[in-house]
Amino acid sequence: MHPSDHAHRAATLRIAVFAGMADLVGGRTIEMPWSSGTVADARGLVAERHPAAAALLARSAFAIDSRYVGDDEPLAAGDDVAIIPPVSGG
Amino acid sequence: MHPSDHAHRAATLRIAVFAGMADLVGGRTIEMPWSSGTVADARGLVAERHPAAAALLARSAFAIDSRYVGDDEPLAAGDDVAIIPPVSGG
Amino acid sequence: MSSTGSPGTHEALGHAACRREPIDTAAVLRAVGHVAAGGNVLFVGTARGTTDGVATSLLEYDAHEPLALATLDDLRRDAIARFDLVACAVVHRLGIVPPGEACVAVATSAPHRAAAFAAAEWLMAAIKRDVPIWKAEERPDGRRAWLHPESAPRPGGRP
Amino acid sequence: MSSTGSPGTHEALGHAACRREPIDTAAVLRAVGHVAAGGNVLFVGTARGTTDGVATSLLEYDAHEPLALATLDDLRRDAIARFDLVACAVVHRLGIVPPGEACVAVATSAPHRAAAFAAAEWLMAAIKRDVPIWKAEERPDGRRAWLHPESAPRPGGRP
Repeated sequence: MHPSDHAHRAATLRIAVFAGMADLVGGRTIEMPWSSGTVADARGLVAERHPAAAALLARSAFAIDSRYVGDDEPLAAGDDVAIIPPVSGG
Repeated sequence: MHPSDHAHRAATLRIAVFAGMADLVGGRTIEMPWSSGTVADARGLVAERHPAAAALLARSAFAIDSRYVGDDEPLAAGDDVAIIPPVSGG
Repeated sequence: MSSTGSPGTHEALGHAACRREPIDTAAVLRAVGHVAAGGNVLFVGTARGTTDGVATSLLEYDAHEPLALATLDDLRRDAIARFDLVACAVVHRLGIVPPGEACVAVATSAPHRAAAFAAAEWLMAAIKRDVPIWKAEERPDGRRAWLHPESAPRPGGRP
Repeated sequence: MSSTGSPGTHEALGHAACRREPIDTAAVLRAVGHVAAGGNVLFVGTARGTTDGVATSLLEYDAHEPLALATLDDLRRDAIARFDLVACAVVHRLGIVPPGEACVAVATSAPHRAAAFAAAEWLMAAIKRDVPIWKAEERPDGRRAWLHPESAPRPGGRP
């Protein structure tokens, strides 16, 4: 069951995406209806909506407010969330 | 016997010196009467004339025309001779 | 190289930045100059015209800017502490970078040269491993490919 | 960093020099810029204000200039060959050097950064070991001491 399924008044979760992930999802922000849930829940939703991005997503981390978070971390609509794929700077 | 002792008409050997060696011999050029001989002969003469420089001289190399030479190398008056003490550049 | 600050302010000397304009590499080097430092190293990574024999018309860099800047500054301070540096500065370019221009510049200074060299090498490896910045290479045919190396770990191992 | 020359001219890229004026370190780095190079390292050795806790009011460098220049250029070419560099440049200051100013600048460029770092470190060690240049440190009391390290071998081991 998706966290959004039992939301009577679903808010929106906005996730910033970059680089190859932005190409795969067709934009620099993913917007999904969201009431509550964890990073793991958000991963599942993103993979379902953007199957082409699933493989890269599995190798990516999540960050909230410029802090890396694990899959158990709760996410709230309004959080500053980002997906961080493997890096290639320098 | 010094090479210069049996020179009927002694020419002059000029040796360029640098850094601490110049301080020890009191100038940037050593001039000595010279007819013929080797680097070893020149070492002996310099040490005799400048005893304070003998220790540093023993740790120094000779160069002719910007080429390092060994103690057996013949030296002629007019050669571009230099004494190269241990280096400290960089 | 000018003297800046006093010995007590070492930890703060230098800076971390991301820029969308060309990097002034001489300014990055000047930022670490100090009379207490005898060894100064500047590394500049530039966009090559070819990679593995394939021509590259340009590079593009994308970033999570707040996290990238915070990570660059953390790594800069780590380098100062690990290698007992006098100062350390790092600037990363973002956006389009034509061949020959600087993508990243790292400067370190230390009393002696060994620490300055070791710190600059360590910092470059750490930047490539830990900072949320991504590079795309555009080929002359217009194809642009973002690099997300298969060999790289999932980011965040170093929070 | 600008593109200079063609790939076939790698051996000749860069230069060796001794100068009695302040070193333009940015120009030394520019001299090794090339689109074939992605890694560029500039090392700058600067006159420290103190050495082993003793204040140094200034440094002075003396040299056998023709032999120093020839040795610097030999070492520069050695570095290019040993580390497969794109380019290498080296400039040594002579005469009086006030604290904070550059005594020596070495720049290397290579396709990747590891070779550029390794070559710059190797070249600095080689310069300190092989080039007939001497340093004097002047203390605030006016005493000036030329350095001829006891641990150094007699010069010329590397003709």
